[in-house]
Amino acid sequence: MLTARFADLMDLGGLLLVIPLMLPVVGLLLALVLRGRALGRFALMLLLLGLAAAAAIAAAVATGEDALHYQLGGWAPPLGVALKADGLSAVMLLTTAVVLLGVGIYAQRGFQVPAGLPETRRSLAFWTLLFGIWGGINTVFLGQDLFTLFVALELLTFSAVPLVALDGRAETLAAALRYLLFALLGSVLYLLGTVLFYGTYGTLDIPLLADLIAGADALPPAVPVAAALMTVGLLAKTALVPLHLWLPPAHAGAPPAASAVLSALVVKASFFLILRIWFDLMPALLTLTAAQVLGALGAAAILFGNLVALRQTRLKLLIAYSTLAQIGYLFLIFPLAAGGSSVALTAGALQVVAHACAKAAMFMAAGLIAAALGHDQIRGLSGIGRALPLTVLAFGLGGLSLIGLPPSGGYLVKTLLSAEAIGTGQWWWYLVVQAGGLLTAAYLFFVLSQALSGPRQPATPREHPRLAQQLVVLALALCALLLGLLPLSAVDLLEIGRPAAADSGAASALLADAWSLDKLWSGLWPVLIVAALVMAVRYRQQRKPMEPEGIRPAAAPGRALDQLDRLLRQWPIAGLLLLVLVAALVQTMLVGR
Amino acid sequence: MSLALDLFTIVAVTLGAIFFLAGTVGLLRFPDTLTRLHALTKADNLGLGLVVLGLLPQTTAPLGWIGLIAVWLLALLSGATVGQLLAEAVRPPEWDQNRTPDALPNVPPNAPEASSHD
Amino acid sequence: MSGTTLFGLCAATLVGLGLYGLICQPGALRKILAFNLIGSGVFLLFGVIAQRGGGVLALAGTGRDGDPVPQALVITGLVVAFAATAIAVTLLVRLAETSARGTLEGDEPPPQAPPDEPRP
Amino acid sequence: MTSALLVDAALVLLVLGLALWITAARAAYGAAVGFVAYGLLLTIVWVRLAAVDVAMTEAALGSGLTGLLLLGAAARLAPYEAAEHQRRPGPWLRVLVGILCAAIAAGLAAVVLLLPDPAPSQALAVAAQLPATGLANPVTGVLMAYRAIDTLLESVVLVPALIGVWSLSTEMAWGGRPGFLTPWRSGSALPLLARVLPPFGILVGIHLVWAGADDPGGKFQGAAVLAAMWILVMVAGLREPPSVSDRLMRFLLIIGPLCFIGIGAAGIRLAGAFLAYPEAYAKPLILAIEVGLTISVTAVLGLLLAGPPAPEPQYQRRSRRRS
Repeated sequence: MLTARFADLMDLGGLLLVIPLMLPVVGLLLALVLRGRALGRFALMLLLLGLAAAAAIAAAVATGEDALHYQLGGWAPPLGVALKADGLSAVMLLTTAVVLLGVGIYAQRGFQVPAGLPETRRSLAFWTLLFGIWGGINTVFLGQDLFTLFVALELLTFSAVPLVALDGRAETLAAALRYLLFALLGSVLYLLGTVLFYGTYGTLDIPLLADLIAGADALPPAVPVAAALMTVGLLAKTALVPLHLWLPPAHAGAPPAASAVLSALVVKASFFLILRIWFDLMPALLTLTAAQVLGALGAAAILFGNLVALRQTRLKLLIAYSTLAQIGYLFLIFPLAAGGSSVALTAGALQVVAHACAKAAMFMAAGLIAAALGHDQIRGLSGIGRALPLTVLAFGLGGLSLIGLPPSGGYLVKTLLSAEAIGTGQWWWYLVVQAGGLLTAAYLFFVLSQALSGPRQPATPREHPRLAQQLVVLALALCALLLGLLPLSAVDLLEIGRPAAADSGAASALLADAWSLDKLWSGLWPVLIVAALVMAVRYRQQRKPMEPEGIRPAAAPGRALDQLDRLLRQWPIAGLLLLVLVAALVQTMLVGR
Repeated sequence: MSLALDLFTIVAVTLGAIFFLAGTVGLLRFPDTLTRLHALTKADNLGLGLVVLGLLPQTTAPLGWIGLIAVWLLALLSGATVGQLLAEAVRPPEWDQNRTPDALPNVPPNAPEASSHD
Repeated sequence: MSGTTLFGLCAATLVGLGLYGLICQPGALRKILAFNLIGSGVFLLFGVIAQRGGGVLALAGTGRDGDPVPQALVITGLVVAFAATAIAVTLLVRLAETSARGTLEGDEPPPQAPPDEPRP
Repeated sequence: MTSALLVDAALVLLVLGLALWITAARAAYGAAVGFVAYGLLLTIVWVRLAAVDVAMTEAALGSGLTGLLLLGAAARLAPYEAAEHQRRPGPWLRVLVGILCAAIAAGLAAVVLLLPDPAPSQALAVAAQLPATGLANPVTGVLMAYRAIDTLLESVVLVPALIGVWSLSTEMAWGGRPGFLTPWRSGSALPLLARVLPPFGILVGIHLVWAGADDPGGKFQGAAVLAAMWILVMVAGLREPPSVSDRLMRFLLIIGPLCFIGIGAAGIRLAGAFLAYPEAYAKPLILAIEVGLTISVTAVLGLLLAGPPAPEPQYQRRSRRRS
């Protein structure tokens, strides 16, 4: 019966795209009226329906070998708004549905309504805002009109900001306000770019604009300026390194279920729009030096984010800085895609999927550990390995995917990025990718060695998490870890609906021979060396008394790094860097024309 | 006939503008808030009344007139209310009616009877 | 140099002024005001383009002025900007009540004492 | 022609002067007052740009309700303002940011000057297909028919904004009444205004919604006026703001968007596409949606201004402090 239901769901064709748009919105509205106790189950039921719809869309796109289109209200694009689900957005919808289902199951316990009360602030706020985030993200993945995407981004931001301050502590309120103001600065710059596009071409529909821009021989100056403003606005919302001031306190301060959604999904929505602008709207941008600027920022993010993560003493802040680093990988694809090959874009999409699953699992695992221990100091993690074996295992597996060890999704991404870097002769990106993997391995093994070391205090957790929570965290971590075992046709799904790239199918070819033994070993031995190094450092530390700092206790560069991070996270400095970035991108885009 | 109406409009609107000018000069020149309130609420409302009166011939018959007069009445209502609220906010304490007479320091004899009844 | 172009230049100046206020003003309420300035500047640009686009209509003799699409976008944008200001102001008032300050700085996590993590 | 240019130039100078005042004023309260005046001047600029619908929205929402929010916040944050000044960034940093902002503004001005003057516009396409929607006001046609998804998403965006404001209260305060609009302490002027003005305001609000189909007006402008009247009544202390867990208020909040989605979904069957209206009774359907949206947007705007639920009734706390 289910397959019949699934079949007629698929032959809805374009109308199928309306379901992921309207399901979360209806859920958001009904959750407001529904009495608190049934809210959690109602949310789970809708999340399951959403997963089915996303799967149907992916199946329809895969079988139809073409993107799904739908004109809302029946009006043709220049006047009306169109929806489109190509391979890329279908995979993103599927990832969002899977991660949100995991978070929904995980949050059943934390946000349930106690028996006596009809409703509580935390449960109503969490579930309605979760629906808001889901609705915003689905619209970002499906929308084809620049202004509709702006409203979707605002729906996403207004749903994400209150989640950061859900606990009401003073520093989370400050983190939420800083996140909101910086995100608003980003969306205003995005809107500025939108108005310039409309002023130049009279339409806001991405395919139409792309044809007009491709057709025009000499682009008016308004177009590169608009693209630069929109890109910087979206960089501010994606928290790429010079503009990352709001991410660490916001993601570390939020409740675990919320920080999982924030890190895994919310940050990726604005990145997805950068993909739409650079790959769909103005592919000519990729060949300019502006793409190198984005690549350089990505490399800086990888190195800086990982190094500062090494310095962290709190588990959640460590994971937040690791998010900064992993976002850096997403921006390496711009310089690598200059040659017009679709491999880089496939690598970017795989990185989004792998990081979403792994990071959601790690944040939720950290939440369980913090609840069990009462704090999330890395120094105090000893003994948790025995108390919560499943959770620590999930945390480790998620970390392995971030490092990029086979058979994880991260390994696929590193293989594609390295092959593309060598192929296009930009070997320095290859070095950055490998260095990032090793640094990630360093702090992950440090955390794991702490967690698995002997129990300093009795391992009776203050509050034992439910088995369902641990299992869902493990499931998400396994999703990230076993992404490499997916059939290669799933990788080709990403290229459906894209303009016919010169080497379509090259990505799956590269991945096919990624499993040869020497490749596996060449990826593994550096990580083993780093593991040995960390063990040595841990052993030396155990004999000496405890130092508050992270791994390198008294290293001068460590403190300098902390000061640099604190400097970069001051509001005026970040604002200045944003303006410098706007000037740099405009200059490179105008000159490069 | 229309010349007379246009002439009437010019005269009335100019008079209105003069009253606005008087109100603004009052705002700038008067010493404290209470006197400035007088200048604003009195002069500007009369000025607006004259301008509305002057514009009446220029608009279409019933609806235009009703619209303009409604603008004027609303301005009167909001001016009066805001005047009251501002006056309450800045009213000097010695005008409180329930204070004993000898406690009133050098209050000018013709101080207005404060109608406070909170 | 028509009036519409004048408003376009005014909009560009507003955006520059608002950006300066948003970055340099220490008080968070002043940043919210600056954000509203930039927003009104951007919407003014929409209006300038709507007015310029409207000329086509005047030629077509329908008498209605301005291109309705940017005007509709501005109305939607104004409501979204109001919602943003409402959340930002409420967050700021709550922040001021709990930690007695109206600025964004000083948000380092509490000192190393392990925070008592509430339930996940 | 030059007299029109002079008026525009004077208007622009006034607007920029007020914008400078808002950025440079010492006290946040002065800047907020300047912002309200700035909003009203912008309304005149929008009338000069022949966008009357936008002028109304700017006046009611942009300067009116936003001004009320900012004035309330400025009053509450006044005690913390002294500490702000020594947190100002260093002079060199301010100069650098100033130069960069000036460069961006100059670049933007140059780009605006280079934009094609008869800008490419969809005015003709909108005018051509407007009869199909049964409306005469093209802006309402764009909002309700061509780009109906934007209006739907935007009326939905207000719900998480409200949930965000409500979630900023304490756990024990949940179920209480919003506390930002503390009633005015004394005097009879405000209660009088709150008894005389609302009937007139409600009439104007409803007229705006009804006239929106054919003439400038519409649901957001009407909802803003109706919300202003509701807030006036609450500030004057005649009515208490509804408690957060009041079921009727929750239903009113979602009636508009749900009605929009319902009619949109019916459009799949009747008019072949989601958010499409069957040509025969497009106008009544659109008006039904507009009425529903007006109710919901009025409720949301009023509650956004009423603020998060307060632990115990505000006026008792205020009266205790005063006596």
